[in-house]
Amino acid sequence: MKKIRAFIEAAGLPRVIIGGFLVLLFAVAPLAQISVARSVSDTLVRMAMNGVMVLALVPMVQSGCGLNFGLPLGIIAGLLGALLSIELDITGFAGLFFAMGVSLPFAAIFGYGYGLILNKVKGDEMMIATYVGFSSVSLMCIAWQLLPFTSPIMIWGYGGSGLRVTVSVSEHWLHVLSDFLSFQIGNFYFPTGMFLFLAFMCFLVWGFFRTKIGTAMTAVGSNPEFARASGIDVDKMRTISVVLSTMLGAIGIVVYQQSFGFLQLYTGPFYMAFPAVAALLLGGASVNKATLFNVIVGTFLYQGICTMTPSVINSLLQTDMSEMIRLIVSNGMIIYALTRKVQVKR
Amino acid sequence: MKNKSFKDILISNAVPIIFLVLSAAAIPLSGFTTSYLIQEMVTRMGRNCFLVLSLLIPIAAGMGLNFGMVLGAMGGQIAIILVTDWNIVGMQGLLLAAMISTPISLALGWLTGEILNRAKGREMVTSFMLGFFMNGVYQFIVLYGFGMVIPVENHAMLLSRGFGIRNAINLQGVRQVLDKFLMVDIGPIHVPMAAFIVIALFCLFILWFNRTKLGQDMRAVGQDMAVAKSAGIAVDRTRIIAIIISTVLAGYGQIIFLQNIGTMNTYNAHEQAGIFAIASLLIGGATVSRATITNVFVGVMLFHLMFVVSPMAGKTLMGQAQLGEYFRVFVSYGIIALALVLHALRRRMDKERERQSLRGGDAPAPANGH
Amino acid sequence: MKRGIVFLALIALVTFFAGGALADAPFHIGIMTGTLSQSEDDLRGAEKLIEMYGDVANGGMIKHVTYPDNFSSEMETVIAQLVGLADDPLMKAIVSVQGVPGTTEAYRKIRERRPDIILLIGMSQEDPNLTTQAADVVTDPDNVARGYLIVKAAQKLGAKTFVHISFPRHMSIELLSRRRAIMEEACKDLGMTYAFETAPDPTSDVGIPGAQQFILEKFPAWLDKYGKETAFFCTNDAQTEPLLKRVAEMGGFFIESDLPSPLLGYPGALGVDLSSVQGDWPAILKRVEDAVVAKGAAGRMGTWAFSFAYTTGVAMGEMGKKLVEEGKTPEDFKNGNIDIKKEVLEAYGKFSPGAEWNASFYTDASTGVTMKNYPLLYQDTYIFGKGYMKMTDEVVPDKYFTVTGQ
Amino acid sequence: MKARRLVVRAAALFLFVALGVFLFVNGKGHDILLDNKTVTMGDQTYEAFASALISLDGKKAVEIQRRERLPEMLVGKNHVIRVEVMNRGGKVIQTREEKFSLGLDRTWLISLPMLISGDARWIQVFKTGEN
Repeated sequence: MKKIRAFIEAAGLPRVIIGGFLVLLFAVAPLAQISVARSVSDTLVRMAMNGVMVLALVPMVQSGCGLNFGLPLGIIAGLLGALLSIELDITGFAGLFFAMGVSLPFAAIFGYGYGLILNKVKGDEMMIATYVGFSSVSLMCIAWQLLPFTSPIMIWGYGGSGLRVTVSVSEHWLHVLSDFLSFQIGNFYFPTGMFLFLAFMCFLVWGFFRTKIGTAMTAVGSNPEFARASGIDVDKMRTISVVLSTMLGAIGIVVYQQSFGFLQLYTGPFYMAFPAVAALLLGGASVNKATLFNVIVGTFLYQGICTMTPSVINSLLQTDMSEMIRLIVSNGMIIYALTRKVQVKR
Repeated sequence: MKNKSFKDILISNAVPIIFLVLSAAAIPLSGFTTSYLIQEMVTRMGRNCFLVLSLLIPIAAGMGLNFGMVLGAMGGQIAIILVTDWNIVGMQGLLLAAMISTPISLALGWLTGEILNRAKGREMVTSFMLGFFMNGVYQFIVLYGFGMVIPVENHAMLLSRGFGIRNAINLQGVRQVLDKFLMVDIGPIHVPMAAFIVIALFCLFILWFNRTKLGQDMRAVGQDMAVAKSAGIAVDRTRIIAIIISTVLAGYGQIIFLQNIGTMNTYNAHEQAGIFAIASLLIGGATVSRATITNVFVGVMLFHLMFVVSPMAGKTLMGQAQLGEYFRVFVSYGIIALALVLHALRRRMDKERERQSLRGGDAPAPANGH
Repeated sequence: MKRGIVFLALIALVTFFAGGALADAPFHIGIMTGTLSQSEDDLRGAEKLIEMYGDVANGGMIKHVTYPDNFSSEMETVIAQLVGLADDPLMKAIVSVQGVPGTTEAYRKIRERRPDIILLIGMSQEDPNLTTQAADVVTDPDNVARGYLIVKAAQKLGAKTFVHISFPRHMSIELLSRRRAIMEEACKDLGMTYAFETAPDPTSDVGIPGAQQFILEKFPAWLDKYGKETAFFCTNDAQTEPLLKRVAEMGGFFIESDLPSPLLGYPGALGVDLSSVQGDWPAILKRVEDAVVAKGAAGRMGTWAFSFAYTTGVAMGEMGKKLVEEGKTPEDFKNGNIDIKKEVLEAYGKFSPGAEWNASFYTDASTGVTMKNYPLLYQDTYIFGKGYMKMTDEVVPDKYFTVTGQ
Repeated sequence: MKARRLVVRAAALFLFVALGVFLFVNGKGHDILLDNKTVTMGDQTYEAFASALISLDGKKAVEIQRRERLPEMLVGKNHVIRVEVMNRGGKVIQTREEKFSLGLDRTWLISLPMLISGDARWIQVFKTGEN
């Protein structure tokens, strides 16, 4: 009994509940004639797809900038890189890495400007981030229409200008990362490449937080006054964290798209930040502290729920309630995290 | 007060001024006639002011912009659905809708208040997410509850599968009953006098409320929670009451809004209520910590003026109708971000100045901030 | 308070100087469509109108506005956009292509202020009982007659089985579930086997890619199960694309999509590059036909030669222009001085040379009332590598008009 | 003190609910179908007449022809109907005024031939799906 209580305490009640729910879903999946192997595989694919984007939230949380609801900014940078890579007709791994490489400078520029804004509004970051994200998405709606891309697979077939709502990557770098070293056992497919990449990104972030800048950043997040007193440039650290977060967001969306198969432009990036934030919080992170462990666990649980509820609940209960369940679970998690007591900063 | 420089006035009214300049440039581009614009403004003032006014009390209580007002809007919508189903028409229908929405909004407001008390310092983002969360619950009730648990008599409102309300409801029974109740024509302009009387009553209520003991307490809590607590004010309770009042009033506001619009999008009508109301208030020169009735009227006016003219102006500028549309969305979100940033900047400036004046010397006195 | 007054004065000043611009066209026609990210075909229709009659901004006749992408939560904007069109004193006709929710209310408001404007809706999303009262003419594709005709066309081509692919959300839409029932009935009468297959809803969490993936993966199994002489029909546009791809590659028949257009699905499924034939529908059809034939699917796949959404936009605008030039007003619609069916068919025919159209009036299933200003239309089916199927000459037996989705 | 507060609250609640009920009854809209078709009730047949003018609650009269059914809308509980039957030449040949009250059902069918003949069953609740 004590051990169970200790476990619940260590893992956190919401994680235990959600985890239990997920296990239950897997257990009853055969009743709904759903292959467990395939479901697990779907969950893993989604986890690897979304992992980098969840990871992108970590630097900002660590530096005390809160949850990055402005993730769409990074996503837009990633989309620009991906579009350029298709426009120049670069295929395979070259195309993928070109997309990532090109998106990074965009992300750095966006992130820098965004960081400057956030430094001016300490305390209100999350609210402003949300609106910076929203308004940048609608600004880009105009840009997608006007940017002079010419590749026929990207622009409207009829009008001959302006980008389509969804742009297929299937002829360029669909699944290049997913299928790298991947294997299939029966219904079970494992996207080894994406996991290797996710691990690599995690390693980079882990390594970064062990450098001098990284530790300084954590210090800024946990106690800005103290950090200032010990000679750390607080604003600079915060800006770096925002730039880093935006760059990771850009890479994250490229990984996502190579698995997904399409670039989603226009209003596509609008609400992309919310699932990522929900996943991170589900993993046990709080508004000002997040670890890589939180990222991995949270993404797995969140994506597991997303994959399993529609198929299992729909086929068992014959309803289409899954969408609502997802809304309630993911936003409920965010609220839960926001209402948790945290030690008062400053 | 006297040595408030021109620059100070500019900075403290930056948002309305920017908006005024933008609109001034956009109006000729849009090509609308003066009478159309005035009529449109009058109509929109009548339907939106109440919603925006409902935001004032939580601001006084120091809880920032109450994004949780969408919960009240949901309560109002459920009431409207019921009244339309029962086919209660005219003023009676409208009043009954308001009455039904009251207990629903009370409960939702209490819930919001409880949650926000656990998220002190993060009220805005928490209430924002709460809106998304309750959206799921609302969908669940309306899409499954109606027809399954709550009986629905009017089958034209139900999906053909037997439960769940259709995505658009025609509010024929209560359509514009408040507006038409006392319509005064001034020249070519129709003025929905009854709606404005209701709004005026609401303003009086706010002015009266500020003078009551509860209103005073609320301001004290808004100034400094710790001081208020040591003065014997029940801080948490006061905050909950502020949110409850705001939520209930938002429910009424949504009912007024919907009777003017005449049709309701069952699953989405509330989504924009909060965003647009907040944008209007901020554009009127309000800040997260200080908002007046004047801010409300100026804000609704400017925001909706921009709203009406910007798609057409954007079209004229960029040659494509849809670009004008995207531009409008960009402006409405961008302005909120801008207003929040400017507010934060101003707060910082004030703090800086305070620090200087504490050091003594002949530094300028702090601006009459908040 | 003082500040407020100053603002109001400033606004009044600015509005005062904002008079209407001078225009050259004798009257104006307003059209509202979705944006490109919502629906391409509609917007292209409006662009065609502008190309023909000029933009009001340049002294032309057409004033084009768009409804917001999330029109369902911004009804206020939908209404304002339409009512704003009526502000122009020269405005004589307004067309909404896709009458999204809010259109009816906007039309009511316009009527109150400007009873002289002719109001038209193409493809309505609101309740017919309301739209037909608010607007002068509403058009929609004839999903009742098509329920029979699609099956009939499949039989003509030699199909033995008919597979209807959809999902619960679509089946909760009245006309779609009624069409499904009619198809089932038609199969019975024409001696074909009917089958219903469920696919995931693209608006659910699997998203469009997941729904498309499902069709791609499942198709071979369906073909094994039902045989090569099977016609497939799918209610969702996104799922049409992978379905077309597989039918072209592996066999089976595809008569026409839910909202037929050569632009729908084919360019993506078969990789057709249309950038050099923009706006030229016969040329677009030819390009797509060549691609289908090259894939060896001649005689098995079809569509309507002219996009319904596009044609609706142009035709309704044209009809409005013609009626205004003839001096017609909404009064003439009320008094029955206008042969709506004839006018509509004439306008649609003008922009789809060579394609036959048919129209019949909508009859409400619950009240049995026929709405004389709500024509439902369908175009002759065009099968690639074979030509028109003369489906407009077929007579749809009366019994199908009373089959309901129950 | 506490008891008094309770009483006040209960009274307020009661008033609130009472007002709600009042609004519900008083504001309920009813769809009325005015029917001028020949009906057979048991062995009794009521012939439809050529045309009539019908006025509800003293509002402007509407004209109804043989075999027509017209929808009207009434709000509240108690109403008056006035029927003026006309011959072919448009001359009023018979007038009848009746008071009636409506229950909470939504749709009601008024058979004019039965009303004129004085059959008490002239007003009925109309269930959708019937004829």
